[in-house]
Amino acid sequence: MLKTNICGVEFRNPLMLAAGIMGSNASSMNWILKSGAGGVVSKSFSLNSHPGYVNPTTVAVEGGIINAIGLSNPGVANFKEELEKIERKNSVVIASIYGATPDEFSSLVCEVQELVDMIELNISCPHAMDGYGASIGQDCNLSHTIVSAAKDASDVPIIAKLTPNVTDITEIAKTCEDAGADCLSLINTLGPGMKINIDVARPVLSNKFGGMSGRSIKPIAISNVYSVYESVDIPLIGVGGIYNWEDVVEFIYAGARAVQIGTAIMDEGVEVFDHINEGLERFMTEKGFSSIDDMVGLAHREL
Amino acid sequence: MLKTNICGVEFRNPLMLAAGIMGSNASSMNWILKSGAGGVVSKSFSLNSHPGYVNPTTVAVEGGIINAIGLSNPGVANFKEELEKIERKNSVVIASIYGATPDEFSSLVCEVQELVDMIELNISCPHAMDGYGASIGQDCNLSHTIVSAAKDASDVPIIAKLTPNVTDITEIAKTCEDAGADCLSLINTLGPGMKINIDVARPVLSNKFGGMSGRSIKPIAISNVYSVYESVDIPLIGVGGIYNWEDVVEFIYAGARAVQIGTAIMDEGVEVFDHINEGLERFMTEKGFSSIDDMVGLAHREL
Amino acid sequence: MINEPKIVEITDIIDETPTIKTFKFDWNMKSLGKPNPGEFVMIWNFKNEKPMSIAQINDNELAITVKNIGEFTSQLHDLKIGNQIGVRGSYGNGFNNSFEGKKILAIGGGVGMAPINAIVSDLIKKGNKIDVVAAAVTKNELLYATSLEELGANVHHCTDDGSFGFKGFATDCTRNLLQDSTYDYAFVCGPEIMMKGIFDILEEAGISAQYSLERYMKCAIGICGQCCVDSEGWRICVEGPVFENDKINKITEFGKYRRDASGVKY
Amino acid sequence: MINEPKIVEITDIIDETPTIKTFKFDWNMKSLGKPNPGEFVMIWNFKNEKPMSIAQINDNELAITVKNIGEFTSQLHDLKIGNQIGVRGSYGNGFNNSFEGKKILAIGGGVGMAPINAIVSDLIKKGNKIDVVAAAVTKNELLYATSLEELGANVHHCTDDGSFGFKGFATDCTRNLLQDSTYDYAFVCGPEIMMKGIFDILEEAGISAQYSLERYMKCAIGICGQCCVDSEGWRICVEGPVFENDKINKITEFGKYRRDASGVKY
Ligand SMILES: Cc1cc2nc3c(=O)[nH]c(=O)nc-3n(C[C@H](O)[C@H](O)[C@H](O)COP(=O)(O)OP(=O)(O)OC[C@H]3O[C@@H](n4cnc5c(N)ncnc54)[C@H](O)[C@@H]3O)c2cc1C
Ligand SMILES: Cc1cc2nc3c(=O)[nH]c(=O)nc-3n(C[C@H](O)[C@H](O)[C@H](O)COP(=O)(O)OP(=O)(O)OC[C@H]3O[C@@H](n4cnc5c(N)ncnc54)[C@H](O)[C@@H]3O)c2cc1C
Ligand SMILES: Cc1cc2nc3c(=O)[nH]c(=O)nc-3n(C[C@H](O)[C@H](O)[C@H](O)COP(=O)(O)O)c2cc1C
Ligand SMILES: Cc1cc2nc3c(=O)[nH]c(=O)nc-3n(C[C@H](O)[C@H](O)[C@H](O)COP(=O)(O)O)c2cc1C
Ligand code: FES
Ligand code: FES
Repeated sequence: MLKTNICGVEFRNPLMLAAGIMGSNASSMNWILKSGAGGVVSKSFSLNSHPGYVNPTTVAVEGGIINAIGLSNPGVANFKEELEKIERKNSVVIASIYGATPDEFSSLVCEVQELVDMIELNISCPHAMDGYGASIGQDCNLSHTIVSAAKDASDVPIIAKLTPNVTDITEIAKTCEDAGADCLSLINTLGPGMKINIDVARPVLSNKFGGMSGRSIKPIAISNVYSVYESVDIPLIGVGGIYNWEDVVEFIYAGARAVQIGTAIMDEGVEVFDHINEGLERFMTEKGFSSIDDMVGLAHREL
Repeated sequence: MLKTNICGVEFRNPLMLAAGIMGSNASSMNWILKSGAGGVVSKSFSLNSHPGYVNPTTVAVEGGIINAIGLSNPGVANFKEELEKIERKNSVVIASIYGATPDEFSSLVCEVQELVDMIELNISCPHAMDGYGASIGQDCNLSHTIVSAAKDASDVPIIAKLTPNVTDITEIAKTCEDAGADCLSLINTLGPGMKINIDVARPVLSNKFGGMSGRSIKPIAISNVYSVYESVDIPLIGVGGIYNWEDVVEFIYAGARAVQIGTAIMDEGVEVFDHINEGLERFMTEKGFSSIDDMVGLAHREL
Repeated sequence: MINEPKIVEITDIIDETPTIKTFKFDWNMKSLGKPNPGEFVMIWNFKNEKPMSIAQINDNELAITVKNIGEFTSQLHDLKIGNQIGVRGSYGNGFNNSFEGKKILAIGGGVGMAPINAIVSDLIKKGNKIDVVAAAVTKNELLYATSLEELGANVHHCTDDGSFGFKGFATDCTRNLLQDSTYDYAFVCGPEIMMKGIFDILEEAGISAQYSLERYMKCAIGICGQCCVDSEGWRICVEGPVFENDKINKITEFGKYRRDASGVKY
Repeated sequence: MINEPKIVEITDIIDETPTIKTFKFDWNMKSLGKPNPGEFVMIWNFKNEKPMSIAQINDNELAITVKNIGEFTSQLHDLKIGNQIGVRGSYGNGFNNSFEGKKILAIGGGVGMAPINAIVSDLIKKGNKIDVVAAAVTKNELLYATSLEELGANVHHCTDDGSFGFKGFATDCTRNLLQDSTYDYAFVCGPEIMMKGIFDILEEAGISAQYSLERYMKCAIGICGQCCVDSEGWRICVEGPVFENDKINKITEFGKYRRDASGVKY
């Protein structure tokens, strides 16, 4: 009943781990899969290892956190060891990759595509170094070039992950679709935001700015999914502030075929996946839905 | 001690009412001034009357609300009657105006400038009709034209109110400064966001989309004030999620010379102004600050 | 109090008069909050959302009583049992319901009887002796009169056309009553022109009272400023809808003018 | 628990050993939360932010005990009384401190004595009989040994170079103790290589124990995944830093490898 299908990839339920949350080791991703997620997205990784920003890299704000971890990762060679250890049976494994040039993206695709079911392009991290992350996803030309390069190199479906921090997200969405993206996930963290400690009059994060995640970004994520659903024909994955099954239904009604969950794990533990699956199934039974498909985009009906 | 000065206009304290909150009548604005605000910004008004959107026009979300009131107002002729009745002694009165063309803005400026101390240009409402609000403030050329027109017509300082819903707010900020804005206020509501009611599978707001305000947008507002402070030389007014004196200090440290308060009134009542003034004065005394001036932009120090 | 609409099903519809219907729906007092008499809710019929007084506060159930006067209220009148509506609230500063063993006068005109019904039902249980002036244009528009009588209120019917009870306006009926009796306190709701008349009468008689006002509403949570009244700027949705007589004195627009959705006075 | 740094002033600094200092600061247990022994805090010196075990839980006061081993810890060692630091937490799954009237063995190596001090201080008050193995490379690096003795613990000093107490490693000292005595439960913190040795000894002796682990930390709130250990994926900052012996068995990387800030194993 909870099954969903994205670009021909079967998910046993619509819940995935979002990129960058407990996604650096095969061990933690296997734990998330055992906890009820239908799929996992890895931490974003690059060709070479990267230590990320100096701490503090996270700080709590109203309704969530802001983070500037800075895309730390051990590099693709090390990361492949982790990907190989993920239990792929009945689960969908998605690698999130990042880089600055089309070549970096296509090399990464070639390196890992055998080990995963789909590849997500992080062109949306709002606190990445210049030339990476949102510097790509905030520019239509760059987005087009990168997505095309990744798509050309890939045998598995390509997901472009979008940043909400643009004047018009539908423009970027359409560009990514044109460039060959098979699917879009949205949103990456919002802002960036900043928290200043007033006792010492300085930004808490060493990077000063960090992306917002958690409950408070949900209305923005919903709004973006809703808008993008009306502008493209490829499937959408909703991300941002999902804590319970009600939130998942809201995203599906807005137009998502599946969702990713990140910050909720901090507050609710890995149990959040099982809890949501239970609640979702109960809701669908009560309302008489027999598949996720029946629910996708319902909030767009003219009544 | 709480005095602040913006473009030569003296404020007895750095707190103002934000546009659109209890700002449609002289009566309610006088009440806000009696409650401790150093200034008030009126509801945004236009040449002709406008009923705004059909209800629901507001809905609660995590950490705030989303609204699409739709810039309802009785038109400038009626609004002037209200402006005339505001008690201006010791208080700063700011008219917020909106329109779609340079002519509309300059006519509005001419109509009201005698009655107010400053004029704020709403080029940032994220749920305005096409051609209004953020459709201007999301475009550098339009922003430049509108701000120039208003500035040319005005004898009082012009504040351009910025939207956070752009790829790069510093670009728009610099454009407004170039066009002659004397001051910038930021941020208008975020997003827009959306709330879908899952029992009936539809967006709650009649306009579907609405701007987010309240506690949850503060990190974005702080981050924008911080960035814009480093890009322009004109004074800044901070807005977005201010509930207590700590929030005000955070905005001042980020670079604001004054702040505006909106949604907090819903949760804390009009008493919020007096409470903040008291707390702020206590903090300044404890820390040994003798003026707001001493605190502006402190979080930018390299240490 | 909830600030996003809760979807409820209409469980019962009562045709009160040719123009007025009462709608009942379940309301979990524990999770959604228990309203006081005089408070109101925002009703969303998925086309528009408007304020309605709470007319009955029952056991995990609320009722609103709606007069069909325009597009929205006529859409509500088209609803059937089992249909859904969205409800948020309850909102506002309700009636003072702390009286016990007092002699009380309650005056309701037309659908203004809705909140009067809520406060009278409550105060009767608290051992107050209550005279109700139930006013309407004509006999078959009289609202809640019988049920309040059954509860133990002393109801003075009053119709403009004299088709039932006292012939004349609520003001005349009230003036009559005050010739023989006096009251510890009064509650008033009805058309503003009527309330203005009653206010003058009660002030002269030295009877403190609470009045429930109406103004155009958008947010109902005290933020948009749409419902603010001159000269104090009070919000009908927060400081009101119920005001004491000493505050009514400061609402200079009371009985004079109001503002439409744009804010234009009329 | 607080997830944004609270700025506190250093109220006292104790030079424990040539390489180790203790820093005290006020901590309002009511508003900030009362930590349990074994939990840790994130210390922000405005240049970096790193985890430190809570070494003392006093009356509205906490202390951390820091060994100078690199850039950050040497910056901490430069702090003076009255200087400010940011503190958030407390975090993690601490020691089980519910024992009463038991015979307990606590083993700390080097600055690993910090959390051992916290749990032993607590359990002594609860009437447990406690043997402590306090291990260090040399005499003047012995930490908390005297103060724990004064509290009533039976401290077995142990130095690698034999400059004080038992000559040899904590493992040897523990093996010795177990020849004459047995214990209801044990607590262990120190270099992982030491803990691995102790683990093998205690498992063989059939003594259940808790071990406090360290891994590179960024968020400390269970979100970034930096501190996850193989093969279960547990987060040292949430499921740890303290684990029971049966869980240690499932941490296959225990005593073998760890990951740096990039996630590269070493
Ligand atoms: C606190 C409060 C309690 C109320 N309680 C009741 C009640 O118990 N029963 C009842 O029948 N009516 C009640 N009303 C009035 C009710 O809200 C209006 O009758 C209704 O909104 C009319 O809508 P319409 O589309 O049918 O008529 P329209 O033709 O749209 O309007 C008719 C008149 O109703 C008023 N009105 C319209 N929209 C609004 C609005 N959004 N907010 C406030 N007034 C509006 C205006 O005065 C308008 O001139 C109450 C109003 C308020 C403010
Ligand atoms: C739960 C926990 C409790 C700790 N308690 C104490 C304590 O009570 N007293 C004490 O002196 N030390 C404690 N540490 C270790 C302390 O965090 C490191 O010694 C310190 O971070 C070293 O930083 P540095 O810049 O001085 O040295 P570096 O040269 O940067 O690092 C030396 C080693 O310290 C470790 N380290 C560095 N950065 C971190 C980090 N962000 N998170 C975790 N480990 C890191 C790494 O193993 C590294 O190889 C604890 C660590 C953890 C995880
Ligand atoms: C600590 C942290 C690290 C993240 N790292 C990544 C990342 O490496 N790549 C990426 O695409 N998104 C990253 N994100 C964004 C999340 O995948 C997600 O888009 C965002 O957090 C919103 O979802 P949430 O509110 O459920 O957390 C990160 C988020 C957090 C909080
Ligand atoms: C109900 C409502 C109406 C608003 N109307 C206006 C408006 O007319 N003009 C304007 O410039 N901003 C308007 N705003 C935006 C506020 O002035 C302010 O920028 C925003 O709400 C963020 O501040 P806050 O979090 O303190 O509310 C409105 C906000 C709300 C909540
Ligand atoms: S209806 Fe918005 S303030 Fe009352
Ligand atoms: S340090 Fe981030 S999960 Fe443990």
